[in-house]
Amino acid sequence: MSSISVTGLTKRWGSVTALHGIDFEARAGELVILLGPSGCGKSTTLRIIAGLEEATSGRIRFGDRDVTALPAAQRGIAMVFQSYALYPHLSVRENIVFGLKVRRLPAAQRESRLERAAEILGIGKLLDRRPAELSGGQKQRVALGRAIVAQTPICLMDEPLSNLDAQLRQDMRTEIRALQRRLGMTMLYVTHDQTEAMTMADQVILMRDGRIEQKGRPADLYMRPATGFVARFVGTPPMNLLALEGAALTALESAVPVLGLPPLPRGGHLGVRPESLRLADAGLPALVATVEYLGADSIVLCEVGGQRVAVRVDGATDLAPGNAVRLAWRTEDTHLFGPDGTRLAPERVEVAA
Amino acid sequence: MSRARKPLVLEELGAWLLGLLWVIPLLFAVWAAVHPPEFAARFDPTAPLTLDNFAMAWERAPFPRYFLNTFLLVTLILAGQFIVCTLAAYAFARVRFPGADIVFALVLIQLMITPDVLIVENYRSMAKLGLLDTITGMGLPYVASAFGVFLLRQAFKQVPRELDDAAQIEGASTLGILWRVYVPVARPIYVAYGLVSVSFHWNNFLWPLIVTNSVEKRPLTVGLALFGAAETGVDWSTICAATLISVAPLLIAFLLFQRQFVQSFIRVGIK
Amino acid sequence: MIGTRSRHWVEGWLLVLPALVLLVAFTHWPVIASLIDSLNSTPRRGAAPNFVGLENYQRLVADPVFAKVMWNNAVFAFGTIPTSVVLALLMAVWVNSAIRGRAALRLAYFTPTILPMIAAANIWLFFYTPDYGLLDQITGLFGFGRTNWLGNPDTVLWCIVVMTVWKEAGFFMIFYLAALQAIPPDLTEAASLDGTSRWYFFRRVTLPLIMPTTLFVLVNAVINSFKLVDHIVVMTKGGPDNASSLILYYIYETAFSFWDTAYASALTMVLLVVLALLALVQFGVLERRIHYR
Amino acid sequence: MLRKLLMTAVATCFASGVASAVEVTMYYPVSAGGPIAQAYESLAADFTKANPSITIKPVFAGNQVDALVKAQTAARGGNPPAMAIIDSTNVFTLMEDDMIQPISDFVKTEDEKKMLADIYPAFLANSVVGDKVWSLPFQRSTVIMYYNKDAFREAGLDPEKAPATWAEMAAAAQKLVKKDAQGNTVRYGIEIPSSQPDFYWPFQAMVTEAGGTMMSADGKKTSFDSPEMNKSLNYWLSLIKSGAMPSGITAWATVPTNFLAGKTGMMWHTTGNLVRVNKEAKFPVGVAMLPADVKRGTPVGGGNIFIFKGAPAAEKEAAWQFAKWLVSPERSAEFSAKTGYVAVRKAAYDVPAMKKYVAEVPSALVARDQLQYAVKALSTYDNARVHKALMDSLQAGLNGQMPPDAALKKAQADATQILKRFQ
Repeated sequence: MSSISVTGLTKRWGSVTALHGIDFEARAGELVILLGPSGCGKSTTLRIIAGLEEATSGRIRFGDRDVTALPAAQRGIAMVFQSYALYPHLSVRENIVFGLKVRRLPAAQRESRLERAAEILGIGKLLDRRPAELSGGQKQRVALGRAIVAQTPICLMDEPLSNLDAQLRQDMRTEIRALQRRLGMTMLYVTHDQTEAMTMADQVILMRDGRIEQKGRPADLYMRPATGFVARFVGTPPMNLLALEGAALTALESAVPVLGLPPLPRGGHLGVRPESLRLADAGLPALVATVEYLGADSIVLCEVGGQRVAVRVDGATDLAPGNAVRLAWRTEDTHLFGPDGTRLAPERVEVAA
Repeated sequence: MSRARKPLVLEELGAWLLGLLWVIPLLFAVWAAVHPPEFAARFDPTAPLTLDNFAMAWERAPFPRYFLNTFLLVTLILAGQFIVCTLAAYAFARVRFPGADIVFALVLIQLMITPDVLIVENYRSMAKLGLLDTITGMGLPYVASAFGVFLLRQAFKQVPRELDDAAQIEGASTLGILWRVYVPVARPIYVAYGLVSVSFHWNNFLWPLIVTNSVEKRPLTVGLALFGAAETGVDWSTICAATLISVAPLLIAFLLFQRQFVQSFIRVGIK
Repeated sequence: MIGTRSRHWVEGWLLVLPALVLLVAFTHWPVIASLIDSLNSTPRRGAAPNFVGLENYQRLVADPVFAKVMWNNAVFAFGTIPTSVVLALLMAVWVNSAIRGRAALRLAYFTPTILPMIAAANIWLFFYTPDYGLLDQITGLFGFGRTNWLGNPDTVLWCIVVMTVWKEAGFFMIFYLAALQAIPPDLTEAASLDGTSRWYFFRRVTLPLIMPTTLFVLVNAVINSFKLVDHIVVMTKGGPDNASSLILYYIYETAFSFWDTAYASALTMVLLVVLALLALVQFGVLERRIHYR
Repeated sequence: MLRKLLMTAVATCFASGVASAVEVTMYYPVSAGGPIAQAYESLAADFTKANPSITIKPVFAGNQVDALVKAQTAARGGNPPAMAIIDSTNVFTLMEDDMIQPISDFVKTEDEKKMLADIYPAFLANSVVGDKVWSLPFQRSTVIMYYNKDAFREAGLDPEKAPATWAEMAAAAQKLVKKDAQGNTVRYGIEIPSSQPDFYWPFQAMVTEAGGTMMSADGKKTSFDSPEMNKSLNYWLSLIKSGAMPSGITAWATVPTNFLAGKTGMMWHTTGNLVRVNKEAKFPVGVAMLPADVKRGTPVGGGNIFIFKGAPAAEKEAAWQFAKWLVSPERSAEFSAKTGYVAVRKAAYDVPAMKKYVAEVPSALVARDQLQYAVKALSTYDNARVHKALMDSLQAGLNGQMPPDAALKKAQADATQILKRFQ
């Protein structure tokens, strides 16, 4: 087992800076997810850690080993790629043991590792097929098998599930998480899908524009988003962020006494999650715009002072567009963000109150 | 192919007429080769068949030696091209290095200015290198083929980068990756390029003519040209037989693997 | 410690090095050397080459044989290329249709392509021989007398042209075949629903779609016409009176029969300029439109 | 490792066993039908049998021009053949390029001097430049006239009496022409090759017969626009115009084929074709000296033995041994009998085998007897270019692209230009 520690990682391509000093640590045996929209630098970070790209500055340590200058081959890692990167000319079996052959592992050992991986993943019957003859899910398993047989303490995953359909993706999430625990790997996992991050990670590192926006346990990001960006990125549907200006501000300020809201930072945002909102007799006045029925619940899209607010209600609702409603929520479910987008600490909010 | 359209009868006739025109010269050569010389130009269906012309041609020139030389030449060139072009193509497709664009432009120059037109200076260079009248001298100018570099570079660019990454992580060296990943994935291109290259160099004439002096090095084309050198007064039947002997291997290979040949030419041609 | 980037740096150069060395030795250097040699006199016994400036080029301008071979090359190019391109297109259309004996036809059309030029030249030499040759036999059937096809300056170049068309049309057919097969079938289907006539469809849809192929084939054909002289060596040696000599053959003759290397270098430079101009056409005008890159 | 050692051992043994062996590469041309290649192969083998320390490797190098080019190419590449049989007219070119070693350098003993003296002087004409002999005649020939005796009879000509003058030949040729119902010629009266690179040769025969010469003895001047040249070209053209000779360029190789097929009644060709023609003709063949205009005449032709300067001394010496052996009366007689080329030694005709041969084939003597009228072949500096300049113009004249005198003037102007730097 090995920890991963990244300090001051920057990457520039010519005049463009892709990473501005990334620092984080993954403890041994942890599953850490690098989350963020495309272009945020998460994949670049992963590739630098893998040794596929060179950092402009910064250090990378695996345990107490400084690997910054080592080529990928010598870093002792396994990696699963978005496209699975299966060699099209090799059978499943040859694909899985490719790295072992390259590293001149004795045949007997190769065979036993292969057997074990095939058993774990249930792909024993596929071993003689070519990648072209496999379904997406099967390819995914083969790619995992390749990572398993490497028996490296660190495994890197680059959006490994993004090419699968929804159902399969859900199954694989659980499976990968179980596998990671079972094999005791330290896993660094890149995704743009917050659900994966929330369900799988020990630690989530949310990135934006080459910077870490927030890192912490999934619950931390959900409960105490450090910025408006985090707030909107984590959770579905995303948190409502009401710009504190114009008609919405007037409406909110009128509701302050009813809802027991802290003082509102003008020019900032007030955030409240759809699931925290309820329809009440008193509260923020809103007009229903549309209703989306999802089965177990419905999302009621309302308008407050010209801004959209989503409300999650249980089951079906008989609200219709044009109905006037009032929205209420608990004081502690209020998130406030300053004009620069950063969270205004609740302490401050309370003190201000 | 159900969607292929049906040609008009007139077109069909035209197509067949043209086809006939196209094979006549070859049939003519075959006729001359399998009949006694006095029937070379007389199309008498009762003319006796004979293999004497082939025997005569075979006896008058060291064809086995010529075949061997051509075979060695083609093999040397092909092996050299595969190695040299593969390395360069990989660098151009996947390695970032300063000056890559300039070097690539320098390579592309050879697409137009092939060694075929630089006979005067290349002859001089070969003389200085002591490579006149050697198979190496005949093949060397063609080894670094811009066409090959270009073609393989295109093929390599289509190999997903992630395969390269994956192999790197699994511990393969650059050459290892090239050999274990890129070359196998680009195999169809190699086959196609190989066929085209072999056809070209099997048939190449002017440069081998200039470089070779001895029977030991002379390839088939040069041997055939000398054989047919008009002054010798060799009769047409024998020349036709010799011509057929020379083209036989390639022609037979072509007839057997027609599809692959045509596909290869298409594949290589349109890249 | 060497970082990953600098490893790639060196590696890139190491990988292209063999190719680059060979290219410099056998393509780039010869071009430069030709230029240098063309500005000097031919070294003779005991006399080192000396700088003569443009003298060789002045000779070239005054050399009627040079004018003749350039003209011949132009005639050769304009004689072979349009014919072989049109024939190639016809062949491709036929071979791409549901014609009877399609495979056999394709074979017939393509076979000349894989024959060595030398072999083809041998066969055609016989073909053209007065009296015995098939050509004379056929014309004889129509009551024409013996024609000295290759011995007459008025016919010799055309004989070479015909033979070259025979040799190359099948090669170009392949490219057209590929292009035709790449035309989306729904276009044909849509057209047949519209009731478009075949000729109209061919002219307005097929022809524009295969235009890039045509340009590609044209440029290649022009280049070939400057590079291929094997058949001249076998069939005519450029004669009679240079009536069938082409620029590359003249270079060969000047360099390896007359051993006037300086003049041969000047001729080579002319050929290189022609090829460079063609390269500009190909890369400048055509690159964006066809398969390159 | 072991294998390597073993191989070294074997190699050493082998090398020491034949330590004194010298291999001599000899290029030779073939420009006439018949068993010339075989003749060289068997001569080489016989020589090695007699001289085990020397191996001769004959290399067929194409026609006369090809053989020259190959030898030059090899010599310039620093790896010349020790010897080559090359058209004797190239002596100036090879001298100028410093490629050859004079034969005089090798001639030391009295026997060797006697050998030179025994060679027909006409054959030596192209060898001697200044006070040195630069090449040794061997595969030598003259132009002779072959005629079809059956055709002569058919045309009402005396098959035992060949035309002896230009006028007689023109008249005979006219009579020999045969046409079919459509008026197409099925048999010409005479064919003379007019293709490059040999065309100058039969043409020079005409010029000689007309009493002219083509070049100065030092190879630096030509006289292509002389009246005799004009007369010759006009005579040639008159043969074409009368329909007795095919128009256009008639290839060197086609002429014997046509003759053998009965498509021409007479031909001018090298004596080197004699054996083939005698063997393959299905009709009685007559052989005669070329007809005279103001006199009889022919240039000598064919290949001489050149020894290349750049070859190792041992090989050159071995080549000299082989050359002498080839030119011995017995061998030159053998080669002559096998091919039709003229034996270069007078003594060769005293060899019993040769006596027997000429008794059977008296026509073998025609070319030799014609030697008394023979002149040296057109040979100048920058020989290939001068030859080509002449033949290009002659072809233009023959094909009617230029009037004869203009064509010859152009030839002379071109040649003067080429030879300018040697003046």
